[in-house]
Amino acid sequence: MFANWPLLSLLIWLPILGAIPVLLAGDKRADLARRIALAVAAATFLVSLVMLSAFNHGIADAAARGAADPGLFKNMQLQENLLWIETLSVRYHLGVDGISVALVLLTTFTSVLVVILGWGSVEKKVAQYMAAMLVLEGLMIGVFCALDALLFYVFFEGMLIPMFILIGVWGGARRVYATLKFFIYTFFGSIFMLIGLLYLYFKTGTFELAELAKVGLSAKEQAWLFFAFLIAFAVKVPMWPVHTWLPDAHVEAPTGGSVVLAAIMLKIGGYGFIRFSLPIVPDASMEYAWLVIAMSLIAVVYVGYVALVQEDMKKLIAYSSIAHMGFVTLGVFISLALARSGNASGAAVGIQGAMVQMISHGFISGAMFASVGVLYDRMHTRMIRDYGGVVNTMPRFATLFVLFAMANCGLPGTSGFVGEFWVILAAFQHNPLVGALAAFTLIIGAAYTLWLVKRVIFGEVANEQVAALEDMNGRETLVLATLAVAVLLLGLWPQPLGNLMDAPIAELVKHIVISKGA
Amino acid sequence: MISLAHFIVLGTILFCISVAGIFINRKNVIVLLMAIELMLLAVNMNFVAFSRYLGDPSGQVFVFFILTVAAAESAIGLAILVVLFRNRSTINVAEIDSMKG
Amino acid sequence: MISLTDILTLLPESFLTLAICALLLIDLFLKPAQRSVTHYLAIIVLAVTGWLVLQHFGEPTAFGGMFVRDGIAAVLKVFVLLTTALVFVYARPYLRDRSLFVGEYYVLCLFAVLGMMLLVSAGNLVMIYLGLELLALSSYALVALNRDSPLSSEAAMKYFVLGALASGMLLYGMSMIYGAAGSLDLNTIHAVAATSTQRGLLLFGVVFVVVGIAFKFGAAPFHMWLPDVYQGAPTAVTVFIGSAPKLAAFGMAYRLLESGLDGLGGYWQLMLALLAVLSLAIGNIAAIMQSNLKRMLAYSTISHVGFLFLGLVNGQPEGYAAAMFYAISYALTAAAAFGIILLLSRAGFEAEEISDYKGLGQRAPWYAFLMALIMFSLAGVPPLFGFFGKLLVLKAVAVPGTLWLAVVGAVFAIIGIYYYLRVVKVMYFDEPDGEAVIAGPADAPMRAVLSVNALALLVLGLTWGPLYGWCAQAFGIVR
Amino acid sequence: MITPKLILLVIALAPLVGAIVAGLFGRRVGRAGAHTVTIAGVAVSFVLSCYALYQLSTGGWGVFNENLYTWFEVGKLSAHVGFLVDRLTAVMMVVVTSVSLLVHVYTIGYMRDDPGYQRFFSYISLFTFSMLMLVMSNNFMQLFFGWEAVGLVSYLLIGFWFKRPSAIFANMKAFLVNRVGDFGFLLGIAAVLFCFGSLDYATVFASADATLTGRTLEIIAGHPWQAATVIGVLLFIGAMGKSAQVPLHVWLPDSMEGPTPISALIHAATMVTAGIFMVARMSPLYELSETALSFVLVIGATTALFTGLIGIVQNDIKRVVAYSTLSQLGYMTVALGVSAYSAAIFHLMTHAFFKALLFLGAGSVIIAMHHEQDMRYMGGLKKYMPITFITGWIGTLALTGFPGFSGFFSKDAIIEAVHESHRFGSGYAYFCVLIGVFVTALYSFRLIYLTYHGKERFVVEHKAHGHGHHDAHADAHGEDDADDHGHHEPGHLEHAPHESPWVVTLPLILLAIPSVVIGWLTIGPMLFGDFFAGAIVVKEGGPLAELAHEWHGPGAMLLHGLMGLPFWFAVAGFAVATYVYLFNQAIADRAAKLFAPIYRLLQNKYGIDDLYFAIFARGGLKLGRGLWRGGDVAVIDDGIVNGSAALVQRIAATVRRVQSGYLYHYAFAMILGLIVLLGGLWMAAR
Repeated sequence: MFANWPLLSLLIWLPILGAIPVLLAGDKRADLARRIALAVAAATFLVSLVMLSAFNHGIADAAARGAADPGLFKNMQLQENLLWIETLSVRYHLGVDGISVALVLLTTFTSVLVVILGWGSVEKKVAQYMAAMLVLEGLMIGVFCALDALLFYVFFEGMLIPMFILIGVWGGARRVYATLKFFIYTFFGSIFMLIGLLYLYFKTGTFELAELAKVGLSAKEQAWLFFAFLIAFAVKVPMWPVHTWLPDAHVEAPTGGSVVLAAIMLKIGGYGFIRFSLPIVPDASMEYAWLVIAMSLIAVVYVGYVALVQEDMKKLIAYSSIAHMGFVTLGVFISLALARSGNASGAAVGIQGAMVQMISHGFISGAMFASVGVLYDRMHTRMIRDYGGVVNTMPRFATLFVLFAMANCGLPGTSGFVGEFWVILAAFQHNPLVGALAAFTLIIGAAYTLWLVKRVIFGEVANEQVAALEDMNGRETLVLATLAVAVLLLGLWPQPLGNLMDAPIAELVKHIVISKGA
Repeated sequence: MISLAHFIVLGTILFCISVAGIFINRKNVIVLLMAIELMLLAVNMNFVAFSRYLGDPSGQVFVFFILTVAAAESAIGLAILVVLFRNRSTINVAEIDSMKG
Repeated sequence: MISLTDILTLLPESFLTLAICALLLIDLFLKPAQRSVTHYLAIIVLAVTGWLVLQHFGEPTAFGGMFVRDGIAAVLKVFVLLTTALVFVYARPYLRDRSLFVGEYYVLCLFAVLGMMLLVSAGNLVMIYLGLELLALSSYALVALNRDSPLSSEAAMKYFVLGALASGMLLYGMSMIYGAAGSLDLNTIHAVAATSTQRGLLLFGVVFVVVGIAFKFGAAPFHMWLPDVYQGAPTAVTVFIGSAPKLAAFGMAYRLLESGLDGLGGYWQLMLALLAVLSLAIGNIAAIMQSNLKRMLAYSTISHVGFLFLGLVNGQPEGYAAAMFYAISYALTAAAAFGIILLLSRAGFEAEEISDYKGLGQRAPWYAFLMALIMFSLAGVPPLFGFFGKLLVLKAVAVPGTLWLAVVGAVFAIIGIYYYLRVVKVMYFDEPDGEAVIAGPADAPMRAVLSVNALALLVLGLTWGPLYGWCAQAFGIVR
Repeated sequence: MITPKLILLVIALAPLVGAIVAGLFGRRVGRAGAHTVTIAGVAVSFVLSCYALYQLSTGGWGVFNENLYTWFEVGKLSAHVGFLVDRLTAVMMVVVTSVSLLVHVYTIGYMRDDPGYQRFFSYISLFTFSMLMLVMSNNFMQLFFGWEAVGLVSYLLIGFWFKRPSAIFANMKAFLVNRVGDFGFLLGIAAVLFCFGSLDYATVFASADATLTGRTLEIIAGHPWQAATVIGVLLFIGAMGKSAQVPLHVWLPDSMEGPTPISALIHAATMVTAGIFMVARMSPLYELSETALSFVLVIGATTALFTGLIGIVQNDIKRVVAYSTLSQLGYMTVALGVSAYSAAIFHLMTHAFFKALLFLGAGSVIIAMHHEQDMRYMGGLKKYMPITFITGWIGTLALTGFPGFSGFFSKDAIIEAVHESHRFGSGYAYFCVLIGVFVTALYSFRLIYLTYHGKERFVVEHKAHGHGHHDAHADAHGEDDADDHGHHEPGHLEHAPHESPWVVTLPLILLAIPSVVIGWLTIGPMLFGDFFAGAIVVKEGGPLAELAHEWHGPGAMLLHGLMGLPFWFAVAGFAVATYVYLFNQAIADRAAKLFAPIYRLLQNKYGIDDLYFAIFARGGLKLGRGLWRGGDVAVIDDGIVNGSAALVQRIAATVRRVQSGYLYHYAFAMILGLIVLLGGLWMAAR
């Protein structure tokens, strides 16, 4: 029944407009603001569930079998297609396939938790904080729903503003440096993508992704476009060596900001690779796959080692995020290589792995940052050396934290395992050595995570601050427990997510094997 | 026999002198105003010469406009000069640098 | 022979002229207390003129092609008038506060507007010159409006001298073109430029013309006057010369280069490209170091001119439409930006140092928010208005051949981001020092209009289609 | 309707239920509730496992192989949870559940006053579940699941007393070393998938021959390696981690930081044998690669001998047993290496019983000695704790392979098999295992004598120390009053040691029985019958087949054993131990001085631990710091990112100076611009 509602617009604009009443409530009436924000976030989450119910796997499957309208982006569902700028035929074109649905759900889900988290941890300018969060949520959903490149770009860039404010206003000591670095870094990345899109517009006269996916491009054009996209998305993911903004941003950002940043924003990079690089410039992507693969492996190994020596919990987790996101890019481009070498099944495995990794990393890194936030709210320090023996005073927290840590080392049964495992399998099929290097995360990942656990959670009570800690309150427990459930559920029952994404991935794989050299 | 070229060259020379007057002179603002007048005259010279050569009167009409505007221009210029002197009690170009960077 | 239709075609301008004279006389008989009458009359005059501009009567040209009345002129005029109206609203409290609230301000501004209107619909070199000078002379006087301010008079003097130099060069170029084309009429020149085989003289002229245009825009390296004038002039005047004239300059450039010298496009496009790169570089880089907001905005203007030139470089209707759109978006944004300064300033406190904005987010959340919108718009961050101007000009050059220009533009846009963000940073991330609230003299209409103006940047960002459609249509683009 | 499927499900899930109840609702159900429910769960699965084994061995059931749950399906590839239960599996299930059950009971006494009582029960039940999932799996995916799950539980249990620095170091070390193994294991699985396109045992084994013969993989471009070898070695690396084979053995001794019950259950009887089981399970693959098997053989032999040697110089009672475990695991691996898989499994089984017995006995001693684990402060305990003493002897005899005891049959079979084998490295292996027998006897009896015999080397001081009843809950002090024991000078007890409560001794007795008889009863069918037919595949002419020819029942083997080399080696070891440690202690010290270098070498375990620590731990940190400070901070951030920013700033400063404020400079700039344009035009025009 909902299938012909403007659900996606609702998803995008509900939080953005919902920010207005939150602001009107004002920082003076913080509690009211919080309640409204929670209501809006929850409502959005509900709408996203409605979207899920309205989403028809049938069509997708038909598409996968080629029964439905062939061609990438043609089988998007819940489409809304309005003319935005008629003179340039720029369209307000929204639509979702399994991939977007998954990411939208992740966004709405996380946002609710973030709002709840902000309940206690944010004291000053509550209304503005919540409003920024909601606006951010809407824009991120927009990114995942946009089928028009310009629309995508608008959302893609628009996100920077609320995030900039979030880090800058509610951030830590070096917040100004961090947030400026974040903004300029990302802006730097995306502006070249804009030029690439404009060039594509010059070629096609439209920003429609479906059209862009079809247009033939010479090898040289593809190479230029590929790097334009690469720099944009590599910064967002972030990939080595354009990753240095992330640790700073994470360290300074407020807990909620870190969670959103890690759980959702980074995914947009991987999403971009799947939506832009592969479909639009498959040949160039193939030609430079080695580069991306190399960068991803460096991310896994090099960044893994860097994470090992961090003294700041958030920094450590930030670096581990980079390492884990390395698997996403790795999976995507491995799959491209596999698909081109005729191993469609392997390719599917790789991209599935990348996607599952994205979602799972959303849960895990979100949970990790939330946990650090829980500690930070009590001790107001992120330094590992200030902790120790937390388990003695916060057993419930410790249990969950160890669970998340294990998920972070990719322990089977947790979501962390699924994606990495598939990607490693795929990578091995591409080249055993690459597989081996990727699998190195088993060791290094476990090393930095468990060492963190050892120093923070276990051991004798380190100092009287730790001794004074009291365990999580209901709100925190709720958030972390929910995430724990998510982590385990996805780890033990990933099939639904797989079914959701099967069809679009099959389509994508079909698409990218076809060279579009013109 | 004086050809068109001579006039143009003369105009050009006058123009260059005036330009030089503007950026070489570091003493007096008045000189700047004079240089500007000179520049306009150089231009007028060109217009008249061309119009005569082309046998087209519009050029000379333009000259009249320019002369009028020039008058207005120098009036405003002198007015500003006065104001400046009142405020700074100097019209030395080298001392008018309170805004920079 | 002058006919009635000529007058009819010129009706808006004629009306404006008469209205100004009338206003001048009326103002004589007003006591200082009643100055507001002038204020409102001036705004009414602008409104009526605008209405007249939008009416369809008279011929496309008048006085044998001296005066052109086409869509382009209409669009530009409307926005010149609109911007000026905004300026009047923003300026009044400021002027009042500093006993600068005099009729001359309005009269001079209106004369400048008249000059601009003539300039944008000029069909002949003489017309261009007259329009230009009318605008220029009024501006000189305006800058010097505050007779007791050393800075103002210094700025005025610099502006005057350099302006005169520039118009001298322009004239010199015109004389060359006249000599080569044998006519002052732009259409004739167009024909000659398109056909003539030996172009030496013509090209020689073109260079000077381009210099004249560049100066009016304030493109590097003819930008030197701009920072000093912006800083020196009373903010109420800066807001005027910082906004509307950019539109007029675009009109002038279009008339001279497109209507007149289209045939030599290859050459002047090259020059404009060079100037664009220079302006982008100098504007953005120099702005980083500024501590004075007005000065910073001056440098940002220079960089924006660089972007605008990208549109002109393209030399196609799309390019011009983009450039015009850019000029409009810039004029509106700049008006709002200076408007905020005016709002926060009061006698003895100009609010033009960036540090004056510390903690504005707490002291005046609403205006801080508006200022943030303005800054992000200037920086070109979607979904704000400014972004789409950049988008269009970049689109104009993002084609094989000039792609490198797009890249250069992008790179400098990144550098540019920094100093706009700095303002936001100061407003939101820094704690306020000194007085808690800023009690500007701003009156209700100003606050309201300013809010609308700033919010428009957001709204237009989402609904800029019709506006661009209008521009495109003016240049005969139909899709 | 009671189907095999249902029964197997119950077997697997019963412990899980117990674990969940004890873990999540520990507070509500209380201590009694916790141990009742968990023991019930394990008991159920033990009984049913026995039933399953019975059904399978009597042919009541066929081999059960079914997928129960599809975990993930993508493309051609699908991963399931499923059971493959044949006799091999059944044997493992019985071993696991039985030992686990006894350990559960034992724990009641051992952990009596420990605050983490429920947590502990929940863990060991969870472990039982994971271990069952591991052995019952019918595909590599689930194998890996169980593999990691037992690793996790072992991590949690070693670090059970999370206040002890040594414990939380040991558990991290254990996990990481295991991860190194898993690294290889995972790649092995990837290789299997790559070659077979499936993860199901059935499919893989069925097509093993066809797929792998002649197939090569290029790990390093230009070096094609036999696929079978690659897979075999990679998988075995995993086994090396779990089953603590040299050089990945370092974690096992440290794992003794955990409570003794889990040392018995996890680090002696079951988990560490997972690797052995895995290789046996994969026999169809290993049979295809001589190289891989030789690799296995050599590693196993090395482990068998050299870890045993360390055992001789250890003074901590638990560590001695730990090292003996290492060396026994070596024996099993050797058996695998000569493709005497069933012998390995056989030894695995017997070892599970007598090693669990020894550990629990050690635990009992530790209780009595009041948490004193150093044998130098023990001695003469036989009169205080007869049951522990007797069962200890039984265990030791079994371990040293005294004719008739279970260990004798399994170990002898292995040695014979090695003797028979002609595989590369078998010579070396034969040497190792023979010496190993001597070493085993030496350290085992040394332990016995130092602990139970000789004069008491501890002092009992009766001070009215308000110490409650601390004896029964050994390491519990680690929890509540660590400091209380901190100031204890070694060998001083509040009151005389005495026999442990029945919950502790009962398991000892119950374990002693199979330690004695199991070998005699089962060797026939298991080794020389076709008990494992179908489950374990051996190419023609495997050593066991050779032995089968001269197999005339256990009695004959017993007699034959009496004149076999191993027996006399064992006797020698016994003799030396008896002389040195029972009659003439002094010799030991003199020997230590005499062979000081060797002694020291053994003391610090060939320096391997220190080496690893230096290279991997410190080296890793150094590398990380280098990459961070050097790469991220210095080059990328300060160099490129902030560097470019600074550059722009510097340029800006210059540009600023150009704006001098002087009119004539401004004018000059304009003229300059004009000239440049003119010049440019002039160039363009020409």
